[in-house]
Amino acid sequence: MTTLGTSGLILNEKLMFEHSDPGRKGYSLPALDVPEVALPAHLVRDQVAGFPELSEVDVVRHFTRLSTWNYGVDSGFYPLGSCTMKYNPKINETVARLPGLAGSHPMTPEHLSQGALKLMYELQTALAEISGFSAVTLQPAAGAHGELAGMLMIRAWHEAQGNPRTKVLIPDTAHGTNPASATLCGYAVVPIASDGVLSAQTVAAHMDDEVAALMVTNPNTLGLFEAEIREICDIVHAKGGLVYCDGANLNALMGIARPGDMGIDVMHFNLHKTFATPHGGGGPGAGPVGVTEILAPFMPVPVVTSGASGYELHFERPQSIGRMRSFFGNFGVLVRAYAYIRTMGAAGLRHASEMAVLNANYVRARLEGTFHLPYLNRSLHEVVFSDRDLAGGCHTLDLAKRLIDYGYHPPTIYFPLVVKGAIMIEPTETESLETLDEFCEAMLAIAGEARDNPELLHAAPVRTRIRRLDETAAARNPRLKWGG
Amino acid sequence: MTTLGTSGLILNEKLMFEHSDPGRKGYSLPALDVPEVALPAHLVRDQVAGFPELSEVDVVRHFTRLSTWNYGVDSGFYPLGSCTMKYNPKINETVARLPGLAGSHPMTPEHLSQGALKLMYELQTALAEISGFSAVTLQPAAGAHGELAGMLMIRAWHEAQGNPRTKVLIPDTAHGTNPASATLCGYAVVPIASDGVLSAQTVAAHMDDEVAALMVTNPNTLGLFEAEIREICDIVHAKGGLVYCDGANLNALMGIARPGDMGIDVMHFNLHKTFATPHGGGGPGAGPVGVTEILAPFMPVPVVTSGASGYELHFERPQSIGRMRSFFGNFGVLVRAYAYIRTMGAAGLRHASEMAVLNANYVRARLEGTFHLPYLNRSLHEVVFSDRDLAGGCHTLDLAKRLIDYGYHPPTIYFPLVVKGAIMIEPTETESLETLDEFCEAMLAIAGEARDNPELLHAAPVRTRIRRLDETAAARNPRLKWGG
Amino acid sequence: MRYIPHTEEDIRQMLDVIGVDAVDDLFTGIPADVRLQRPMNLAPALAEGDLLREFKQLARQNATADSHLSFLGGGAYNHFIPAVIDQLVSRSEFYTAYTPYQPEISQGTLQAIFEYQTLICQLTGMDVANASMYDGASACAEAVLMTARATRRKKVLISAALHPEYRETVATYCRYLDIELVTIPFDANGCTDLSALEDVLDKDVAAMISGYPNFFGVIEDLAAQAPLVHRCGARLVAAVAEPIALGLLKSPGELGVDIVAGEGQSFGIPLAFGGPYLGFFAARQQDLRSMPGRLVGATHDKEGRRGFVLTLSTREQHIRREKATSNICSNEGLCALMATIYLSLMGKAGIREVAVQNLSKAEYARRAIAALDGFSLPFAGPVFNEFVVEASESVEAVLARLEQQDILGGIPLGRYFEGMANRFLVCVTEQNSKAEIDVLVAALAGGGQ
Amino acid sequence: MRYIPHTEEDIRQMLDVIGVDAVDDLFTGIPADVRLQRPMNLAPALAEGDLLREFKQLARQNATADSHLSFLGGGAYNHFIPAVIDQLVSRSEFYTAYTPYQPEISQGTLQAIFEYQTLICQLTGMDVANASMYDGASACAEAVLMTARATRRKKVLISAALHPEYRETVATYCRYLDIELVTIPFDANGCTDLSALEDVLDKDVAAMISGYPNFFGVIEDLAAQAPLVHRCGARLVAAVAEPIALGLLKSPGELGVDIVAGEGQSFGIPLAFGGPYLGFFAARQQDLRSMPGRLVGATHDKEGRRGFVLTLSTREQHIRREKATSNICSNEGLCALMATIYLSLMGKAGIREVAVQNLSKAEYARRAIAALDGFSLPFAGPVFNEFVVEASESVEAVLARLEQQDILGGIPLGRYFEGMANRFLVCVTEQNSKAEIDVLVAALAGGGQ
Ligand SMILES: Cc1ncc(COP(=O)(O)O)c(C=O)c1O
Ligand SMILES: Cc1ncc(COP(=O)(O)O)c(C=O)c1O
Repeated sequence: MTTLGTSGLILNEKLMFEHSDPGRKGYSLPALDVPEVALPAHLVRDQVAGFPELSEVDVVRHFTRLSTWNYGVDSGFYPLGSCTMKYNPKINETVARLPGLAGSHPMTPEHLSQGALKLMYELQTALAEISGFSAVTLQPAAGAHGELAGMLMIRAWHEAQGNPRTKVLIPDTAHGTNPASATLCGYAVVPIASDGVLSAQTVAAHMDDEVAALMVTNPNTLGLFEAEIREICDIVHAKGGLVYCDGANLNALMGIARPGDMGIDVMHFNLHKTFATPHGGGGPGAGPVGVTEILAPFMPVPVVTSGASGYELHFERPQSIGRMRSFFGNFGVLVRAYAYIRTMGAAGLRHASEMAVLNANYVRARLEGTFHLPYLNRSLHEVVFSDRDLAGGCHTLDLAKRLIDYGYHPPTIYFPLVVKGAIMIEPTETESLETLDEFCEAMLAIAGEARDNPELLHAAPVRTRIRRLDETAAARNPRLKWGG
Repeated sequence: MTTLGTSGLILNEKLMFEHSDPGRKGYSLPALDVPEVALPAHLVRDQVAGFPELSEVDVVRHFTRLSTWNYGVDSGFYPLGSCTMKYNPKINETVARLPGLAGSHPMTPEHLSQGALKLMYELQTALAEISGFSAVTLQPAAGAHGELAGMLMIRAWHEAQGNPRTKVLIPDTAHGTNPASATLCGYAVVPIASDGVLSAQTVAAHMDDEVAALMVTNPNTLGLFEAEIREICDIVHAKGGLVYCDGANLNALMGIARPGDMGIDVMHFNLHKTFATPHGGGGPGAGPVGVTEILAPFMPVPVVTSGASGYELHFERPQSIGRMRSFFGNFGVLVRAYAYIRTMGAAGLRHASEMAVLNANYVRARLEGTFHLPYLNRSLHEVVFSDRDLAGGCHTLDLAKRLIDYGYHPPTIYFPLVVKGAIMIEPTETESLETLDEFCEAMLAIAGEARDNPELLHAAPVRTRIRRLDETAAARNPRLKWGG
Repeated sequence: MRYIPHTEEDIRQMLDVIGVDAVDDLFTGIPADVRLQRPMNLAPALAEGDLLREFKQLARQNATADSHLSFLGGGAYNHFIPAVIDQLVSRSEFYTAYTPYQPEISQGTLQAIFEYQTLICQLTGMDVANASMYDGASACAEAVLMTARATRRKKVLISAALHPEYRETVATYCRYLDIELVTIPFDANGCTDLSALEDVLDKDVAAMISGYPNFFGVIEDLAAQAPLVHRCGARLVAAVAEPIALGLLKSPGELGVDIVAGEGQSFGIPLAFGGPYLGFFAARQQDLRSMPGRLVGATHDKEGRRGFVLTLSTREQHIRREKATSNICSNEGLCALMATIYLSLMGKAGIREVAVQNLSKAEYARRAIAALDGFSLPFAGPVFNEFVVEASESVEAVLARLEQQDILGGIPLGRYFEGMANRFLVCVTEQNSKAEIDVLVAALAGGGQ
Repeated sequence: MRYIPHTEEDIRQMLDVIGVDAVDDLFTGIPADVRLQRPMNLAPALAEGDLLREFKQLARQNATADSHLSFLGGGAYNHFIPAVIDQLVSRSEFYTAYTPYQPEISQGTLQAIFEYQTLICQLTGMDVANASMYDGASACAEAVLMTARATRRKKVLISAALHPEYRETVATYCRYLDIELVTIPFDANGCTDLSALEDVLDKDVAAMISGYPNFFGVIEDLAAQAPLVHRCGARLVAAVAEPIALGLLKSPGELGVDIVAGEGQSFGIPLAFGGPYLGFFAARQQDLRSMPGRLVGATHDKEGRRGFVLTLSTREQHIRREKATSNICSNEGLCALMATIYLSLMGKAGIREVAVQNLSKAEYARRAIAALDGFSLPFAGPVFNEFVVEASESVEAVLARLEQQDILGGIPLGRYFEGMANRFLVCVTEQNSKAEIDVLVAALAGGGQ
């Protein structure tokens, strides 16, 4: 069998600064058509020391070559768990670049921005319907930003009730952003143990009237549905708390179940996950937040509303937590997500969730006999194995690096923390049976290599331009800039 | 020294047909909003047998992976002689895609196509000024198509004089398209020997009143200026012949000398060479033709003119050779070339030619001591070495393949035919001194390898995904389609 | 200049290595009397931003399907172009490379061409297809030349219903090659007149060239033409200007056609005021070695891995020079890639569905227009997505009225055919909604009253 | 559905392997009482062509610099974006990848971030820069939190001339963290009032936050602020909403600033109705371990080849959870790449030249407007490419009049500052030609008469 990964010609490339040649230019500006002005000398710097001097050709080749050292969803299978690396539709890139959308200044008067405002309004409405919440703000720039906005709203609500409370409960399966966001709202984090899924009993045991909120992820980071969610929400509510849901895993649920219908009070969406916007090598994303009616007054300003004279930005919201950022959100990302929703429709989104869950369960079924599966509940959109049964002294990291040689982006590794040596696989619905089969065969082959020839894993990757990098050296002696 | 070329992770990819899965779809169409109609059964085929069934994801990955097996100008140095592989400016790609240009239907009435017609008119005018001809047609789709158009005009002119004549003189340095084009006009080709450059004497010796034309290339394919061109033209004209110039090498001359001023009667431009339009993996190009006044009446129809009511397409030209193709030319290519000319201006184009010639002479100077240089005249935009001095039983082909391992696209090889084992290097002006130095060092290193370890050349390339291909087998047993 | 990397210092250093004092010294080989003694007279150089503004200005002066309802066809078709295509052909490894002379670093282009050749064969029902020609018209001309070569005959019959620009292009190519072109008239169906064809056919005929569909949108009866043509040992050439039709119509191969030359613009290539487009060219095995253009074949490397190369190049100009099967060198590579991507997206079901939509929408429009006072359908033959309309007044007046309502209503036929001053060609594709067609019909009706 | 490859047969086969009968059986873990019992109520799915038409329709309803002359700034700037940027960031290896967790197949992203960090340090005069924050406002808020962490103090001073949306964002972030925010007024120059600053500064102050240039376009005297701030052991934070200014103005580092937080939109990132933009964040070595966000560092592989990795991640949420220096995870990677490409194109000379053009054009406009009856300049301080204009009538009337002539004349300040109902902020960049500025001035004059 030929593997997907092989080796071929790749070009080396220096740092841009190492190419620089004094006097070379990569830009053009029209001649200045007004008198040139000078500022008082004490305000003026020298030319920017160290700045590169390159031609356009240099720049194009530089970044073209750099790009070939990367691996994206368009390169191949990218089962990075929790990140929903689904295919990013190309038409969405096209519409986001329409001059009337990409060229619209955020300070343009509202009556001259009706297209942009309408798009935002329609997207809010669609997200509310998908999630079962009453209101949605599009302002947060990413999931963690949405968490912060949501938790601030929870705190503001408690403040409005007269007692902000002091604690937030967070299960041990949670993503690191959850506790970090709670802290930013001045809350103490109380980690609670789950056994794969959270039991209502455990929540009840931790719940008291100092608990402002429970932060859950549903389905959780093990890919399991929090089956007691309704009961859990009731318990929290009964003690005057609210329930925050990390919506990173909404890709399992579209059209199937709505967090807003489960008793959850606030949830952020990751548009760059569930709604197919590109991950950009680490963003930009967008993290809209849906809330129940009681929390709507606390949403960040401005809010996009629809009125008699068209769509408007509404600023006068006295209970609002305020602004999370400048302007209105990562509009360019919102455009893509809206395009995705309009392309898929209700049935298409549901089908996407179904196929995402089918794919994860298929991978699980094919690998379960070989890789250790710590939690046996029915998986939804992702499945988490451990490296317990990997032979030859090989660990998850070795498996991951060996997968690179086979031509795959590795799964998320060592998360969630509750699984030792976690291997978190989220195939998403855009992968075909053919791709999954080839990937599973690679996984099985690697398990065999670990047994028969573990050095192949320890030495991996060997097909890449560079081999395993010394991360310890990087942290011990940080070199964070050129010449620095 | 680390070389530019190295090896890294590359992904394999099957033929699209081998991925196909019955029922899978990669398209979307709106629901049919009119009654569906059926044709009589005898007119209707079955579904297209063998056609692929792929998702959009499959298609995107397929062609993304295929692209990574290629090498373009944006990847690195591409000194393919005679092809002028200069940098293709990115803004030209942008303007060619403006909806008003890319979406314009060629049958749109002229008064509603004024932007397109104006662009063509201005481009004709600029090309005429650059080349020194009176009139320019933009219709031909490539250089060879321009040759055919030009030679047809020559023949039509002779016919109009009452005698078409029978022969065309073509020097041995000429590109294969020259004789092929002459043949298509019903002429017998008379190859004439040159000694690097064509001597007036030789031309005179061959010139008689059966000779319809001489086809020269200036600078010729050795990168040498035909210094006796004026005298040669006089000789041809004196005997009632005309002179065709293959303008593939115009990149040496912009702003420096104009073929129209040398006595040449017709010349084609290669916009995809001199005017920086992308080569597209083998086209599309564009091959406009410039002619002197006497030949203007013979240009293909339609001709773009500027009149009182705006720009017009002029069809009524009784002496015209007719149409070379449908519509008006490779307009999208013309847009890019015009953008290039407008960006460069007169001084910029001249500077381009100067730097192109400087670059070729620099490469020559650095390699001359090591590689055999068959013609010692001053080079213009390209330089042709031979493999005579390559040691270890290595030939030009081996050198070319070894350059691939070093990370370069090889030069043109085995052309022009007058140089045995020709190595034809055309750096173009968009390459930096740094790039040329690295390339020359690679060439010198390979010459050393040929001496010390020739197997490295014979085995090359070794860094590519696949190794040297069996071309003989391909030709002996042609497999020209999948399953076929 | 951002495209030219040389600094003053670089130039100095390079001149030193070369051993001359000044750049001008490099041009001493050019005699002074042929040198240009003045700066070229060209418009001043524009910065990138100004260039963009200027081109936007030019672009605004063209009507398109964004500004107008368009019913223009006639060899260039307004089909939907999936966004995927442009994003993939914009990968610089594709569009900044040239002809795949060095197969080891051109496998992307080569495999794509191999796939393209396969798709064209599947679609046309032919055995072999080349890597592309300039456009449909020139491909058709090359087909004519090939039939003359292959049969060693010098007479070629051309249907009068073939796209007139194809006919003119064929005439240009044949002009000095002593090939006689004979026009076969069309009948009341708008189809090539079979009895006229039969009358002219003899043992001197190299080929018969028919549009499929023809310029009037009519589906020619190739099945009837083929035996007549073959009886005389001639080749039947189908010229396909609208290949979307091949998703639905019997393939030329099934009907006995020998050579298919066509225009691939419909397959995801922008209208772009007429080019660059894509000439496709396919034939039977018998004509393989007479074919013009490049061919890609499968082979293997030293280690047995499959790979692709340019092959059978002894047919080509760079080897055979004056004896080559064609003078073509650069072809329409990137457009062939666009078509390959388009067809891979559409696939088996999509090419059929889009064809059915074109057929159905054109038929809807045709019936509605036929029902209008003052308009009639001169031809009775079955059509695909275009049809001829006859007006009771001058076509110019009709079309001018439509323009007032931002409708590009069709192509006047008077410029191509005598006696057709009152006729125009209407094209309807999947891009025209029912609502748009209704607007066209209402506009025609409104003026007719 | 073209994004989902599953055929019925595939699904069947997969269910068999899983061992369930139907897709629905995979959802048995979701209790029936939380399942949605109806189809979602969303607009019907659109085919690609219809989607494009719909979005073009939306796009047409927005005014842009293509349809209007625009003099809008205020934290988002209409600078020229070289075509190269979009074509390079459209390479799918960049935009369809995620955070470079696996360095061996993410070296493209990692090296680019390393270069970005370097460029930001060079531009700001700082020691370290992170891989990006969400935008200028949130970067500024993170800077405030960092100073509180680093100094263990709880009072932060904010210039009243800071961009009001930055101020509001800082307030949101500090809301429940017991950090006291004190506003420092501005003076007649439109600059932070130094004596007011001096009055408030004490040993409880963690930081002073100033715009550079500030919201009024005025170039703050950071050199004067720094010693005052440092005397109390506090940090001086410069918030840079228009970083093109740093091509010309003394770098914050030279002026004694400790932290620079800013908005990188000016560096080749589309206006896009306010996002996605680019928060940049740079600091002195002393604060390295308190920094929020990702950092890329250089290292080497087993064979000594240079490579890059995410480093010092013990500051981050995924390791430190509730003790992290920030909750940020996804940042604005692709926007940082755009800025990196922009700055590499502009380079040393270009960043200076574009800054000088902005300065000069704004000054030309400022003088011309100041000379008009009915308009005056309320602030005397030196400005970069924005300035405040005071009208003798209501700003709404002035701007509405300009809109009639397709001019977006500026941002009314009344909504941000009490007593500024008659003032507006005008921005002029290299994109505004002299002719355009003259049109603006004439339009203002015309209405004033
Ligand atoms: C479960 C979970 N929650 C939250 C986040 C944070 O989202 P973002 O990176 O968009 O801030 C992630 C991101 O990977 C996640 O996987
Ligand atoms: C010297 C010369 N003449 C003619 C041609 C033919 O030009 P085209 O490929 O554009 O038809 C070429 C192409 O490489 C050439 O190098």
